[in-house]
Amino acid sequence: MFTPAFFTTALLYLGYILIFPGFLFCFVIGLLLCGIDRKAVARMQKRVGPPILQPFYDFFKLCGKETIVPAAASRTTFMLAPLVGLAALVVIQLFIPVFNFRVFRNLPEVADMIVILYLLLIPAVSVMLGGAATGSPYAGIGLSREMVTVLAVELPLVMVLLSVAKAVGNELGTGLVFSLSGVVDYQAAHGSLIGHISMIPAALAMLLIIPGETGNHPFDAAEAETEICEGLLAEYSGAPLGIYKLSHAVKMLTLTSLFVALFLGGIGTGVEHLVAAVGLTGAVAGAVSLILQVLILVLLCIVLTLVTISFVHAVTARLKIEQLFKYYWTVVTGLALISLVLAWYGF
Amino acid sequence: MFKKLIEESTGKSPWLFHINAGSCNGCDIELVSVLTPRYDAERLGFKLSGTPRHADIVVVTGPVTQQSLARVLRTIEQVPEPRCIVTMGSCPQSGNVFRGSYAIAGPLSKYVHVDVDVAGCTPKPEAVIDGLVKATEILREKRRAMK
Amino acid sequence: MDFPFVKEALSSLFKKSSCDMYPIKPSEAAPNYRGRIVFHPDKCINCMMCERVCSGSAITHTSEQTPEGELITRTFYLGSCTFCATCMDFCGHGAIEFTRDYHMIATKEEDLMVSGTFLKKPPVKKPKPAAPAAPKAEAKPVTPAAAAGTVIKPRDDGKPVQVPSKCVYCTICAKKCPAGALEVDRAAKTWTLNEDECVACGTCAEACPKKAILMPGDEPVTVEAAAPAAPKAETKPAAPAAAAGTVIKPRDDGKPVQVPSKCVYCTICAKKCPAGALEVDRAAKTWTLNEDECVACGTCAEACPKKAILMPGDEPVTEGAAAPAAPKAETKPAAPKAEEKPVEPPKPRDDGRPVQDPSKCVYCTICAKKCPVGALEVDRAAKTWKLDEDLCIGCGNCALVCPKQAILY
Amino acid sequence: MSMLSYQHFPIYAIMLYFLGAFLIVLFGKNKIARHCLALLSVTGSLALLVSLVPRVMTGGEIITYWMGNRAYSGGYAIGIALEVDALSLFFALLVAVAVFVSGVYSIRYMEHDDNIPQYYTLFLMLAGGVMGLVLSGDLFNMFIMVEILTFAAVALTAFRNTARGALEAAFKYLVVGSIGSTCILAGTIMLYAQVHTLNFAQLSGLIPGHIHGATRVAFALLFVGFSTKAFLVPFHPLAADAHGAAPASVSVLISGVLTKSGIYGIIRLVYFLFQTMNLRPIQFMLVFVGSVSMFVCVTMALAQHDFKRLLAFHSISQIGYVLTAVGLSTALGISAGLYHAMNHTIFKGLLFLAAGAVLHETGTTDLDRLGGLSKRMPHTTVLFLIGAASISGIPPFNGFASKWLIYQAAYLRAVETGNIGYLLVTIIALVTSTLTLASFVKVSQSVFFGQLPDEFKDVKEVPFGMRLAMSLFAILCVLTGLLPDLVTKVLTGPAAQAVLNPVRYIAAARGIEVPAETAALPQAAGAWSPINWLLLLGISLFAITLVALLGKYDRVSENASAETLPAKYDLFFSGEKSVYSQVGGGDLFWGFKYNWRHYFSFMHDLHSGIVNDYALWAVVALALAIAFLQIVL
Repeated sequence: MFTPAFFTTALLYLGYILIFPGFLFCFVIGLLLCGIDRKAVARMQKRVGPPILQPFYDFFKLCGKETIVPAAASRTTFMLAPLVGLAALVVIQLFIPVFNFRVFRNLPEVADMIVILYLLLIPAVSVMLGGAATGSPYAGIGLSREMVTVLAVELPLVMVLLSVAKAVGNELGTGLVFSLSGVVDYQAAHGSLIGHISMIPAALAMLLIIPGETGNHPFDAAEAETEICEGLLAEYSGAPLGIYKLSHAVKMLTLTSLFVALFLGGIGTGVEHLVAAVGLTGAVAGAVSLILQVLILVLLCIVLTLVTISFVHAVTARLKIEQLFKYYWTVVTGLALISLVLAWYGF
Repeated sequence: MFKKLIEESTGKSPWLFHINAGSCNGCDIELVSVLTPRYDAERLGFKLSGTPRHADIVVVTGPVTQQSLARVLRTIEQVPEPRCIVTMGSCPQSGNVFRGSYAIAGPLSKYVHVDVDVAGCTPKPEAVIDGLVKATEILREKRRAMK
Repeated sequence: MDFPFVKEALSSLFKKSSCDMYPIKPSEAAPNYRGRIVFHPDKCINCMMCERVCSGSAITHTSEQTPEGELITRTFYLGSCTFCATCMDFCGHGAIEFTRDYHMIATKEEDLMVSGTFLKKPPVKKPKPAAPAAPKAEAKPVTPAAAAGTVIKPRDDGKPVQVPSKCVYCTICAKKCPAGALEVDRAAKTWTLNEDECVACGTCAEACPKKAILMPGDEPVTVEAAAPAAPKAETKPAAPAAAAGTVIKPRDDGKPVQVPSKCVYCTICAKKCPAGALEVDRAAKTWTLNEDECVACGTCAEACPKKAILMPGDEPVTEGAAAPAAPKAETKPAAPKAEEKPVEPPKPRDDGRPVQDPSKCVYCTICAKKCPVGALEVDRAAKTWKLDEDLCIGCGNCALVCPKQAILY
Repeated sequence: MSMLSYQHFPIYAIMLYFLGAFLIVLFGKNKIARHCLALLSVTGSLALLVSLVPRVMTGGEIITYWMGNRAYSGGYAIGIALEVDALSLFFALLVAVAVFVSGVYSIRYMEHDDNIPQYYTLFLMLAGGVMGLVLSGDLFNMFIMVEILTFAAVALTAFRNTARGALEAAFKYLVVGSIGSTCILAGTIMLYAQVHTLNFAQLSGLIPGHIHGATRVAFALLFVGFSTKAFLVPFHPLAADAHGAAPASVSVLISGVLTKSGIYGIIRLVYFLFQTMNLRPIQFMLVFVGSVSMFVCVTMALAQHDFKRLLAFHSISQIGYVLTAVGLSTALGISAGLYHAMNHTIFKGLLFLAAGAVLHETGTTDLDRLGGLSKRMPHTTVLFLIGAASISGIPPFNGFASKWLIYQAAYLRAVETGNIGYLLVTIIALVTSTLTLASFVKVSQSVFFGQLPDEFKDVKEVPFGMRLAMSLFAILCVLTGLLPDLVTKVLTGPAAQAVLNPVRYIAAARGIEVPAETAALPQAAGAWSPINWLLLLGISLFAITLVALLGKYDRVSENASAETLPAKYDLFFSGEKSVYSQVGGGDLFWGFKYNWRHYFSFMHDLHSGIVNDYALWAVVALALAIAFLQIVL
C-alpha cells in the first residue's frame, strides 16, 4: 500500500492542509483581512489607523508574552481549547471551494453545506469552553452572551443555506443540492447565483450574518471590552490569546469565502476564458488560472470585509444582547425567509 | 530569527491598560484623547485593552489614594511580563497638590518601579505619545532580557 | 434605525486624515503655554514668595553660608508642579519663566529637577541717604511767600505745581503719590517734587484738601495778599469750657475751635480728621486739638453733625443763648409739673444712644432685629424694651426702622 | 430443533432477565451472588441478541417462535408467538446494550442505598418487560409486557423515597401510565372483537381491509396508549418528574429504553397493524406531534434549574426528532429516525450516568449550587463533554450523524411533496439542535466549569466501576458517530426495509418465506464522511500543536503554592480580591429568555405539576385522536 503514488498524494494533501487552503493561507490572509478591517475603520473615522501588518505584530507579540494560568482555571481545557478551535477552523477552510479548485476533487466529498454550518459551531464552542474553564465571572457572562449570539445567527444562516440548496436544486432539476462544490459548479456553468431574483434577499441576509457570526463590532456583546472586560477572553494572556485572535481573523476569511462560494461562484469562469484566450495550455494554464482565481477570491474577501465588517463597525454602536437576538430573529430571518419562499415556489 | 521577530513586534503592538488611582480625570481624558483622530496613537499600535491580562503598558493616573492603593498594586501584579508602568501627570509621581494629605498613599514609586513618568499637570497628548513610545523601547529591552 | 454617520464615514474614507502625525512632524505648543520652568538665579532675591504661593509645594531651596555671602540653590521639582505659574506672577523680579517646551518625559527623578544657585551678599549699612533732600535744600530753602499778585500757571510738561499760598503742608499729597516723587516737610514747610520719579498721575492734586496743587488744565491762580502763609507761632490753648453767654469766635490761624455747648462728643470729628489731630473722649466729655498735627483742613467742621466746630469765616456764636444742656443741669428749678407727672415725652439722650417712647412703642421687636450689634432686647409678651449700653454704637438704625417712630435718637 | 439453535434465542433473552430477577429475590442478600446474577443475565441476553444480528439483519430472515409449540393451525393462531424481524432485533439490541451498561454502572452507584436486592429485581423486571414488548409478535402479549414495565418503572422511580418529590413523581407516573395501559388494553380488545385474533401478523393481514368505526377508535386508543409510554407532548411533564427523582441508572432505562418501546409500539401500529402511512393526514399527525414535542421540550429544558430534569426534557425532545423522522415515511427518514433512536439511547445514557456521578459525589444536581467540578472530577467532565457534544450535534460525534440524516430526510420529503410544512419541520429541527447545544453549554458552565463552591471542595473522582460504564457509552458514542455508513448498512437499513414492507412480516408468521427484495439502501443527498474529516482535523491539530510546542506554548507560569494565592494568579476582579461569584444556572442566556418571556411565562403556567391536569391532558389527547382519526381514516 505504500506505493510512490500514495506518498505523492499524501504529500499533496499535506500541502493542502498546511500550505494552500490550509494553515499558512488562512494565517496570512486572515490576519491581512483583520489588518485591512482595522485600517478601514480608522480611515472612516478620519484617523490614520494602524499599519496593515498590525495583526501580525499583535500575534507575534502575544506569542512572546508570558501565559498566566489563573489558579481557579482547569489547566488542560484552558490550554487545549484554542488549539482545537483553530484546527477546526482551518479544516473548514479546506472544504470551501475556490471557484473551480477543490481540495477533494476525486475523493468523495467530505462535508456539505449543512455540515459546514455545524463545523462552524466547533470554534464557537471551543471559545466558550476555554472561557468557562477559566472560572471568571466575566467569562461566565461572556459565555452566556456568546451562546445567545450563536443562537441568534443559526436560524437565518440555516435558512440561507436551505434556500441556496433549493434554488440550485430547482435549476438542476435534482430537487436538492447540498454539496458546496455542486453549487459552485452550477454557478460556474450558469453564472453567479446572485443573479437570481430569489437569491438576492438570501445574499443580503448572508451579508448581515457575517459580522454576527465572526463577533465583530456591532454584534460583539460577547467580547465587549468596555462592559465585561473582553468577556470570554478575560483571563487569557500570551500565546492562547494570540491563537484566539488568530482564529477570530481566520473566521472572517472563512465566512467571506463561504459567501463568495455561495453567491459569487460565477466570477471564476471568466478567468478560464481569459487564460484560454491568451493561449496558454496544459499545466501552465492550470497554474495561472489557479493563481488568478485565488487572487480574485482574496480581493472579493477584502471587498466583503470592507463592506460588511468595517463599514458596519464604523457606523454603528454595539447592540445589547437581546437587541442583537431580536434583530437577527426578525430582520435577517425575514430576508432569508423571503428567499426561501421564493426559491420554494421555483423562481 | 523568530526571537527577533517577537522582540520587534513587542515594541510595535503595545496594549495599554489604564488605572485611575483617584485622579481628577484631567489626565484620564487626556490619555483617551491620545486615541482620537487628531493624535491617533493607534497608528503606533497602541490599543486600550479591557483586562490587565491583555496589557503590556499600565498607565496610572491620580495620586494613588489609600482606597485605591491595594487595588492598583493587585491589578499591576496581574499583568503578564514583559510589562511597563507609566505614570501620567504629577499626581502619581509626587502626590502633587495632595501631597501630605492623610487620604493619599504617597507616590507610586514607593511601591512599584515606575518605568516612565510623563510630567505635566495634564501633560499634552504629544507628551503622552512621547512617554508611551519611550515605554515601548523599554518593553523591547525587557523582552530581549527575558529568557 | 437611523445611521447618522454613514455620509461622514464614506466621505472621510477618501479625505486626508485629520491626524497631526505627531512623532514625525514635530508640533509646537501654544504661544503662552506653561511648559518646562526656566530659573534665572541672578534675578532671584530669595524673597521666598514663590515657595509660599506654590500649591504643589514644588519649590525648595537650600542655603549655605560662605565667606562672601549666602550661597542659595533653588530647585523646582516639575514632578510636583501644577504649572499654574502663580510663582511667576508673584516673583517680582522675573526670575521664573515658563517656556513652551512640553517634552517632560522622565525615566529617573532627576530629569524633572530644575535648579539654579546664586550668591546673596549681606546688605551694606549705607549712611542715611540725605542726598536727595540736600541738593534741593539750598536751592529753594523755604518757599518764600511768593510776592502778592504773581500768577501761578500749571506746568506744560504735565507735572503738578504747588500754590504756596494755599498749601498747608499737610503731607497728604506725599503720602498719596504712587511713585513716591513728592517730599513735603511740615516743619521746614518745604514741597519738593522729584522730577524723574514723578509719573504725572495727578493723584496729589486730587488728594490735596486745599486744592493747592495745579495740574495742566486747571486755571492759573493769582496769589492774594490777604492770607500770608506765615505760621502763627504761639499755640492757643484748648478753648476752656466757655462760661454761659461768652462769644466764641473762629480762630484766625485757620484751625478749628469747639463750641462746648453744642458739642455732643459724638467723636465723628475725630474719626473724620485726616491728620488724626482731634481726640474726643465721650465719657470724660473732653475735646482736645493737637495743634501741630492739625492741618486746618476743616474736615472736622464739615463732618460735625451739631455744627459745634467753627472754622475761620463762620460767624461767632454766643454761649448760653441756645445752649440748653449743660449749665441748666444743676440749677434745676422746681419743675412745676413734677407731682401730677403726666408721662411727658422722653427727651432724646445726649450721648447719641436711642431712647424708647413707651406710649408709642408696640413692642414689634423690629428694632431688636435690625440692631447691627444686637444691643436691643424686646419681649413682646412681657412688653419690655432693654438697651445694652456698652454694645450700642449709637448708629441710630433702630430709630430709623421703628415703624411707630417710638425711638428717639 | 435442538435447544441451542438460534430459534430459541429470543425467548432465552427474555427469560434470562425474568429468571435473573427471580433468582435475585432468592439469593439477593449475598452481595457477590447478587452482582453475579445481575451481570450474568444482562450479558447473557446481550450476547444472544448480538449473535442473531448476522442472521436477521443482513440475512433478512424473520424468526418466529411459537410458545408451547402451537404453530399456526386452521387459519387461526392460538398460541403466543414471538416474531423477530430486523426492526424488533434493532430495538432489542438497543435495550440490551442500555441495560448492560446501566447494570454495570448501578453495581457501584447503588452501593450506599439500602434494600438493593429489590432494586435489582425491579431493574431486571423492567428490562425483561421491554425486551418482551419488543420481541413479541402477539398484541396481547405486548400489553402484558407494557404492564410489567410500567409497574417496574413506577416502583423504581420511587426507589429513593426519601428524595424530594420521588413519591409524588411515582404517583403521577402511575396515574397517567395506567391511563395509557388501559387505552392499549381497550384498543386490543376492540381489535380482537373485530378480527378475533391476537397474533400481530394475522392482525396486520386482516385489519387493513376492515377499517371502519370501531377499528378507528382502536387505532386512536393504541396510538395514545403508546405515546404515553413514549412521553410525547401532552405527557412530557411526567418524564421530568420521574427522571428528577429516579436514581440515575434507572433514568438511563426510562429515557433510553422505555421511551423507545413507545416509539416501537407506534411504528408497529402505524406501519404494520393499520398500514396507513401512505395517507397524508396520518403522516401529518406523526410529524406534528414529533415537532411540537421537539420544540416545546427543548425550550422547557433551557429554563430548568435541575440537571436531571433538564436531561429528562431533552430526552423527550430527542424522541420528538425520532418520531418526526419516522413520520416522514421515506426509507431515508425511517433509517435516520431509528439511527437517532439508537444514538439517543447511547448519549442520553451517558449524560444520565454523568448526572448520577455528580449526584453520587456532591449529593445535589441543582445547577445553581454546583460549579467548577472539572478540577475535582476530570474524567467525568471529559465523558460528560463527549455526551454533551453528541447530543448537541457537534460533527464528529454520533448525534450529528443522525440529526444530519434527519435534516436531509425532512428537506427531501419537503421537496418531494412540495408541502412547505416539512420545510418548517426542517427549520424547527435545526433550531432545536442549537437550543440543545445552548442548554448543554449552560450545564457545562454551571456544573463542570466556573468556580468551585466551598461545600464541594473535597469532592473526589467517581469510583472506577461507574467511570467504566460511562466510558463504554462514550466509546459507543464516538464509534456510531464515525461509521454512519456501516451503521446504516448493518442496523438501521434492514430495519427500515423491514418497516417499509410489512408483507414479509405477515407471511413469516404463516411460515411462508417471502424473498426480501434488495431495495437500495436509502441514499442521502448530502455528503459526510466523518473519518476523513477526523483525519484532517487530526493532522491539522497535530501540526498546530507541534508548532505551538516549538514556540514553548506549554511553558506557562502556574500558581506554585496551593495555600497562598498570590495576586498574579487570582482572577481579575477589577482590582478586588476574587470572591465566589459563580455565573451559572438561571443567570445564563438572558438575551434569549428576555425575548421569549411571554412564551416562557405561558409555558410556566401550563406545566402546573398537578396530577389532575396531566390526567386531563391525557383524556383530551385521546378525544382529539379519536375525533381526528374518525375524520381522516
